[in-house]
Amino acid sequence: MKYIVLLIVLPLLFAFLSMLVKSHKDKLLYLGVIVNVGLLFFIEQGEYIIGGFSKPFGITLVLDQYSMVAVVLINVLFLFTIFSHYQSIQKYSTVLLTLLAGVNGLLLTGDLFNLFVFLEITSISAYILTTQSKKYYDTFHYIIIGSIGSGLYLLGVILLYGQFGNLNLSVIAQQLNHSSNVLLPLLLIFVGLAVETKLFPMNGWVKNVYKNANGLVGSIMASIIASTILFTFGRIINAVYIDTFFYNLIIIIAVLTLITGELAAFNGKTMKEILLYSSIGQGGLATLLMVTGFIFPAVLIITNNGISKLIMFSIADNLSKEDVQLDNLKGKFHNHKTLGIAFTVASFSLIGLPLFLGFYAKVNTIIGLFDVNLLLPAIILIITIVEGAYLMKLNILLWHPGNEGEAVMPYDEEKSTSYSMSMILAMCILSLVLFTAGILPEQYGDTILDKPLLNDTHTEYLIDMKGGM
Amino acid sequence: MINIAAVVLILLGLYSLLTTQHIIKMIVGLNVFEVGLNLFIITIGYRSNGIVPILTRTNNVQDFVDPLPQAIVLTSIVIGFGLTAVALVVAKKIHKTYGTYLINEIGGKVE
Amino acid sequence: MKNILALLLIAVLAFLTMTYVVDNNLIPEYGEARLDQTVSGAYVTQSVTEKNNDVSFGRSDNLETGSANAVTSIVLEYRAFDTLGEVTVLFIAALGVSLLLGSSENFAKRPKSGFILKVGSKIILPIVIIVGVYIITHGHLSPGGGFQGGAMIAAALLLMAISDPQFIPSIKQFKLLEGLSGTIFIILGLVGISVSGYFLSNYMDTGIIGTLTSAGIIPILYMFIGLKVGSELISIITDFLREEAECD
Amino acid sequence: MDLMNYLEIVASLLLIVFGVLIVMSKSIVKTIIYLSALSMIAALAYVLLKAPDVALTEVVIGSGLITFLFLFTYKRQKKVGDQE
Repeated sequence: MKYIVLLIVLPLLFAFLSMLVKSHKDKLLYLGVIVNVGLLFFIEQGEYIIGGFSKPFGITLVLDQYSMVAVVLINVLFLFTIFSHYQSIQKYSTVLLTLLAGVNGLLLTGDLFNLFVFLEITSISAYILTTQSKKYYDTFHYIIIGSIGSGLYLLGVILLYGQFGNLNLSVIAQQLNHSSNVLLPLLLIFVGLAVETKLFPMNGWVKNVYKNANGLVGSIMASIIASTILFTFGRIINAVYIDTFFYNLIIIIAVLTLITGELAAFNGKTMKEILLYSSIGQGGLATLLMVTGFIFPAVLIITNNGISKLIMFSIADNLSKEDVQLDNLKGKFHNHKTLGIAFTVASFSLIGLPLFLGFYAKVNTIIGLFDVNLLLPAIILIITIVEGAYLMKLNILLWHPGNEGEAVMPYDEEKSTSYSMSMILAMCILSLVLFTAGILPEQYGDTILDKPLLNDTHTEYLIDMKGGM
Repeated sequence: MINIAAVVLILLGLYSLLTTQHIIKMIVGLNVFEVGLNLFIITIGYRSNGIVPILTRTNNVQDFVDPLPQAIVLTSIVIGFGLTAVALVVAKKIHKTYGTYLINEIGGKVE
Repeated sequence: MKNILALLLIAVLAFLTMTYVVDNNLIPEYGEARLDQTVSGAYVTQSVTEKNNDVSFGRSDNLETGSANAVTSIVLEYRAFDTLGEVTVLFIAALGVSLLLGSSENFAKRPKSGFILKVGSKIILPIVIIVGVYIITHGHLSPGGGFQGGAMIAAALLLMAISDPQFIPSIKQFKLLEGLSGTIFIILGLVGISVSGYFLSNYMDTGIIGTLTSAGIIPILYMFIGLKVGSELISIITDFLREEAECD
Repeated sequence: MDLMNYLEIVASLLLIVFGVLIVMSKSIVKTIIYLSALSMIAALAYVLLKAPDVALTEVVIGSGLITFLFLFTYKRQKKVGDQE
């Protein structure tokens, strides 16, 4: 299909239409999401121009293999999120439509300023969604940090414009050479995106926002927005030449994010705390891979994390609306066996156990990083053990049969046990995806990624994007 | 000239954002930051012998200042307004919930 | 402690930015921007798709955009997709404001306005609205356009609300108008796909540069942007006026 | 050094002065008014930088509507009357 722009424009059209037919807002949301997923069957790779002006003059949408995977993943995850949490949508359906347009724009656009506009659309939608928890101070914190981030991003973009005279990412990437001094603009762009990527010094907002989020907002923030920003980040980082200082700086920050995130998750006292810190850690890992140029493992990690976090956040919210201490959740899964299995599959895949997608991702990561040096794979292996420890602990706790003599928690004592069929269905399908992708990775790789398992570099991976390193 | 003032405004806005205790003043700081940023963007495209980029009977397109930064700033100002409106409403809600705009007082009440 | 940290951070940023801004050959120095080194060189001569050397007011016809105002031709033609995003941002902001402030029908009791305000606003009001409409319709010829004109009309309404305590804008119609003009904007863009194959392309005759009917689709798009921005701003303002009542 | 250069210097100085005033000021209402003034001067700077479109936008939105939103948000605090 030639008109990739429809992926962005149709959700917007439905959003504007929902102002006219207020009573059918939610139907418009479902329609918009389904139409978008339907469009995915017709998309073809290529570079598409808007308004008839070729780059660098006009705005282009880039659909290469990388953004193809990203768009498919994000739109499908969006569909699953919407259908498994349709009760909590309420009056937020229009915001969700603009969010969908925003994330698609972020993934597709090849223009740096256009990316800023979509970043703002996505983040303002996210701000409004997070107010659903009524913890306004946390939202405010998020707004302030997010605005500083996007402001710094814009400053970086305009400095690049001053230097290169255009705003198109791939054109700027072609003009770069090893002597170009782009440290400050890149640093500003990096800091700007690091807010949403949840990298080390900029992730103070994450804790409060995620902790109070309900299933819908939690899945959207942890799965959809997080993956989108990581994909966007990867595109920019790989398109432009990175000088050694900057490169090492990001690697250090990413490793610090990974370590602090996973250690905090290990010390987490509640379920959502564990999940949110684990999201931070996975974000660090994906950033590390992006910077070192291992796009394919990074895509796998993001995919794995996106699907797993969607399952885990949804189920965590389903178990207890309030974010209670872990001990109160003992043996919960005996009442929801299906959801329990889905959760366990997701957490196994997140750890990287064989039979699941995560294994494939982790193996690719570690084999790839051996080429860089020995320290990074060692860190990742240790972190994987930490990750395994706390996720196993969580699983054992949730499947705990109860001590002898002590009855297993009575069945319908909790009012939070309400869950819908569509949610169970969505969770089962997603965990099945993790499983099949894990046992048939070549199949998965051939059909979706069309790429050999190992040793790919970004230059051959992102079409038309030449970078140094 | 104005570009240096713009950078100073960006820094002042950031400083005000990072140090103040008052939520409204944080949003004011954000606005100062945005004004500085927008001014800076315009100065990137300024030519001291340039003219306003609007064609009339008596001028020539070759003398225009760079119009692209101006288009960018138009977008940026409107986006900044939207952001400010949302931030202010959230501030209002904070005041309604906690009865104060001061961060250190809210910090005690959140826990 | 926090202040010192902030100062340190800002000092670092100041150093980095100032070294970049002052005296280097990375970005053009202040007042030294050069159009021929940027994409704007092609924007002002309107020669992105085909080379076009001569643009003269009132004579050149069938140019790419046909808009005498170069900023307008960028905003609505070369980078029109950004503009769509921009109205969307305002749209979400208005939506978020009304979601957060609830839908109380009570309005704040505004203080009675003085004689001068009352009479003065009655005189100024029509002028402001006419200027707003003028700015919207002449967006391709003179400074201004949909955003500025729409904001001006919204400001006129704000003036009315201040001068007349009884005045309550009906927000429902503005919401409808907002959705309608957004929908029309997108449909106008989608028509471009069927006519010329590109979203938001200028598929109408661009006419002779400098005349009111020039620039093809641009004045039409700007009209709907004006309506949309105006109604969005009005709904934000009304929401702010309304919430006042809740806390009394 | 012609008139425009002097105007540019004056505008730059005024921008910095109002920026400092905003940071230093203790009263919130004053801060908001200074912000409005800062926007006004920024609009002047836009005119000097040959950007009338932006100046118009800044006057209407930055100096007009944003000030209104700020004042209407802040006015509530005075009504509740338990601050500072």
